[in-house]
Amino acid sequence: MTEENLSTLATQTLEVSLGPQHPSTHGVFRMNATLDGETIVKLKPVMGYLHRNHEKLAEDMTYLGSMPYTDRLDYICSMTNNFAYALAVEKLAGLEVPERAEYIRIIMAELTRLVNHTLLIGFLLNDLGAFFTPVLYAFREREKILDLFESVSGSRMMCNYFRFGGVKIDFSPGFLEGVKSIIQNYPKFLDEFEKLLSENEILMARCQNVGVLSKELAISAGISGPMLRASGVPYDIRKVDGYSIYNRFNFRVPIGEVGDVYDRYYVRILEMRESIKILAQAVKEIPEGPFISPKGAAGAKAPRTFKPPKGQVYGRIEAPKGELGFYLVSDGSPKPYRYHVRPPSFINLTILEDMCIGNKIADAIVTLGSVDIVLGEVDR
Amino acid sequence: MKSLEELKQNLESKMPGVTSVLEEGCLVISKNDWLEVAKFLKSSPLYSFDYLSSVTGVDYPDRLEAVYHLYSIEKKIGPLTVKVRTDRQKGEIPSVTPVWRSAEFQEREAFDLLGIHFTGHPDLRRILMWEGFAFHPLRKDYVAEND
Amino acid sequence: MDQLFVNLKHSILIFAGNFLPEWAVILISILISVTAIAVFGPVTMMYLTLLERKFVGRIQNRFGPNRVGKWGLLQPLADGVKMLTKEDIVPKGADHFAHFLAPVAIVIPALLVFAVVPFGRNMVAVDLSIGILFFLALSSTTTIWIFVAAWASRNKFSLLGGLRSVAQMVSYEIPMVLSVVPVLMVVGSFSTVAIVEAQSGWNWFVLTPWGLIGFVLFFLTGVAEVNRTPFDLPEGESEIVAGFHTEYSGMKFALFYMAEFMNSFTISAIVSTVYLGGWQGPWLPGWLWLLIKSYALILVMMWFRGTLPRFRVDQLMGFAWKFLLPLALLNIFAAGVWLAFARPVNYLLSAIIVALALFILYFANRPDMPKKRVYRYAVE
Amino acid sequence: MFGFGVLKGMLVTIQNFFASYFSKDHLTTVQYPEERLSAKERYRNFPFLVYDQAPEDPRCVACDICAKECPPKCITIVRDSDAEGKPLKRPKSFDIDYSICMNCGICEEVCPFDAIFMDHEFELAEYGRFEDLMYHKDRLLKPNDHFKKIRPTDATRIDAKLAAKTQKPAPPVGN
Repeated sequence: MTEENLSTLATQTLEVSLGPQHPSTHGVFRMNATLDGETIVKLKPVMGYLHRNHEKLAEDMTYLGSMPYTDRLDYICSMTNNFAYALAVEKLAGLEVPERAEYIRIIMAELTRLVNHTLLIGFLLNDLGAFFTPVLYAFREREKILDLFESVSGSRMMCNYFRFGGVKIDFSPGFLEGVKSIIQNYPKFLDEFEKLLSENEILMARCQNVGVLSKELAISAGISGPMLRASGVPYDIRKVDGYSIYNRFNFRVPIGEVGDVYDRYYVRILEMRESIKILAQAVKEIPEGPFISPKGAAGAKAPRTFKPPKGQVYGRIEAPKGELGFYLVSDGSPKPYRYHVRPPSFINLTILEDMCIGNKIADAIVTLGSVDIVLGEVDR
Repeated sequence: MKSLEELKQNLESKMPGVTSVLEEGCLVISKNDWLEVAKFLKSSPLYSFDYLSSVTGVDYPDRLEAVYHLYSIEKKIGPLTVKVRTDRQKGEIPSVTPVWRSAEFQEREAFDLLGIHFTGHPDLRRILMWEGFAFHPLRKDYVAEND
Repeated sequence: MDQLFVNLKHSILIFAGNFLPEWAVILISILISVTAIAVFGPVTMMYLTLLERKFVGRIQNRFGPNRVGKWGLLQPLADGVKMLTKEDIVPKGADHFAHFLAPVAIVIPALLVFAVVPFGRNMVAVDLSIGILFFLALSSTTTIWIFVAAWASRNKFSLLGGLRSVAQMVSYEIPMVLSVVPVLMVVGSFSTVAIVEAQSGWNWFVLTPWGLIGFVLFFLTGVAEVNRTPFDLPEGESEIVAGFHTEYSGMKFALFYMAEFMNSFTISAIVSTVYLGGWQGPWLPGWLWLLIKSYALILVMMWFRGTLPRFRVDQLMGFAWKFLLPLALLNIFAAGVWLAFARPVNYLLSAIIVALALFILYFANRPDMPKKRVYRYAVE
Repeated sequence: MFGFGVLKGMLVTIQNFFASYFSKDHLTTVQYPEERLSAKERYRNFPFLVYDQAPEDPRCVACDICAKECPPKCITIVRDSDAEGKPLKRPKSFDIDYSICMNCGICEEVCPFDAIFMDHEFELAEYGRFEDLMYHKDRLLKPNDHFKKIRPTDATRIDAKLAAKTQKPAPPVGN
């Protein structure tokens, strides 16, 4: 059937809404797909089902009042959300952070990166059809890290642990031993995970050359995080901005070449191995000393008295999902005048349609899985 | 960042008609020649701001403002903050989606929550609120009806 | 012990014989076989669901169901009650008759195939001279009812699932039939009992070179026939919600579930009959041997379910047409050579042919096989 | 196409299957109602008020700081007043709406009188969402030794601080 007489067959495209109630949209997210048979012709993402207008709430609260709400932005990595918000406010108010607090923050951020990447790979395999086995292995390892978070901050997922100028409270006894055991056992788990997944022919066939993202489109679309590095752009904000004390640690930034789903999967595994290296160095070099600056402690004790000077600031960090930025405008009062969150997963969705057109419906689900979105952060 | 003043001179030398003001570390560009400046910033070999990190809408008592944070990946140049101002009632700002694709969703969000109309945007619809919602919730004078 | 059930039935018939007419005794003997199968079928299905949940549970480092009954043994009863009492929703636009007919009709072939399975020495319900043909014909009718279910429930996802199941069954039917042909050539008869007798005394067909390949082929295509992972595209949970049985609930869904598990039992029973020597085996009674072999194969199917992700539609087709089909044809050739020559030489020759076939097919499919990748790090 | 990668993967899962029978690390399920995980000392669930001797005089002096600082605004306090209407340093009613509270712990941090702490109690299911989950003062008050039992290190530190404060004469503020 050559091309011409194929066109005589009047085919009809199928309008399917991979809707908010769908087993693998990672939350309340909808894709209006127009299908020609199994291949996707058009794909419009629809979001906003989980929109709580976090930014309007923040304008009516003190600076510290929004800290527990940042846990609910990307509810898988609450520590890094706090980290980004705390950094932005410290830049605005010019607060100093003592040495020990900086090391505590790095340890918490890297532990969160491990949690996020492990969980993402588990859910990516769920989208590929592996019946919950990788996810449950990921959960088994994640529980150990969440127990550490609970023993320090009081809550497993909603940690609310960072304060402006440091952290809320010092390590609980036995925390550092817990991190050391994680550093020792996690590479063994990663090897087991790679043995289960990386050379699996079905996974390689399903993920290679699927959802390809070129370098230029990635940069122009503001993609950040492992997705950008998987397309071959060596851009890691921990290296570029060198915020907090990341310059003291030596770690490498893995990059992919093709920029497809398999590259994003493998870049995240290599990133986890680098995070373990950072953790090892941080645990070795952590000094004794105060965990919060006196000015920050006073601000935490009485949030109403914490009034940053008039002005604006844009602070950003390398969150596990990408560049998480906070744009704050302060008018001198204890409440921010404008509080804006630059969510990585929201912006990484811009080119979901470009990656899915021409692929099958199964690939669209896998590509969405590899973009690593969390609806709390997309909809805010 | 080499320096904002030097960038300002470069800008004025390359494009005579442009009036830009430096205000506490940000470059304020008038809205009708913002698109040309955007193209210049992206294509100029000296700066090549190819990475638009974030677009934010801000509602001030007398004006609506769109704040752009630009980075250059090759030259690893830090944030350049550009502000474009428009009036509160009929807020029109030329959209930069043709220049940087990352502005597409963020401009739609600024339109949805603050009501800044980005002319030239390929698909300016509400992105977070539902279509029938008639207000812009992030405006200071928005009163939520207690349903 | 071996003839336990046969003697039991025999004694019942003798007892009934002395006060019932001739035709009634024959009727009773048929009834006994029918009730045996009608009870054995659903009971295996119920306890297979439990076995699957416990086995896959343990793979995922968790307990399976252990709350209902001692080790969760009453869980199938609880599921049955739940399925019976659940509301049976029929979508508004659905074609009511077809929506009702499909689940009922899909159980018929699943039950009928039990007639041909030789459970033990002269313990086969109906010793058909065309046993294997009967099995192959029936197992391909399930496709029709899956498509009827998909079409009748007037739902885009189930439509996609139905079309996928038609494509999958058609392309896996041919390698399945061809993989049984060598056994029929060697035995010379279709009857399952004859096939098992031909394998008496440790010369099971799986121990011959062509038999090994035939066993793997028949088992893989059997798994595809039953829509189990990694070929479970018709009900791809993560892509098209639940495929053809999206709009089924309550007892109708239980019927689909029962058909799937009974099919998987009969497939493993037939595979073990044809290639693993049915009830042949030392020490233990015959019928016990068949149960052990088929349960071992079912455990392998569940092991697949706990590990492997799902194929994509085009890869599924490619694998069947470009790998399984030519391998099955070459396998027939190898079996022919095995038949033609004397004892020691024919093993060698057919082994060479089979190895050659695998080698050629591996390199023929090399281009579209996924490649391993090497990742580099960003240089500062 | 079926190469050794798939077989290696299956080897991993079967190893996990057998490991789940032998090593504790490979079977981490806790059978909840029968076995229970011990709560970590710093675990924080919903807040509760502390009283030293009698529930009538809690440590709380109704200064309303926690109500102002609570992000979701779920604390409402009414100050008590004696016979002729002079306000007293005691709450007449202290309500926390447990259905709104997100146990963030900010009230505990900002309370200058160490009167409110986060509890370890998490089995709080109720039938009514509005009236049953609105905890009034009587249900919120718990003795100090309950606080000592669930959080020993903080309790000893705070008791020492309070004991030190009572040694030196209390500032002559009306009570």
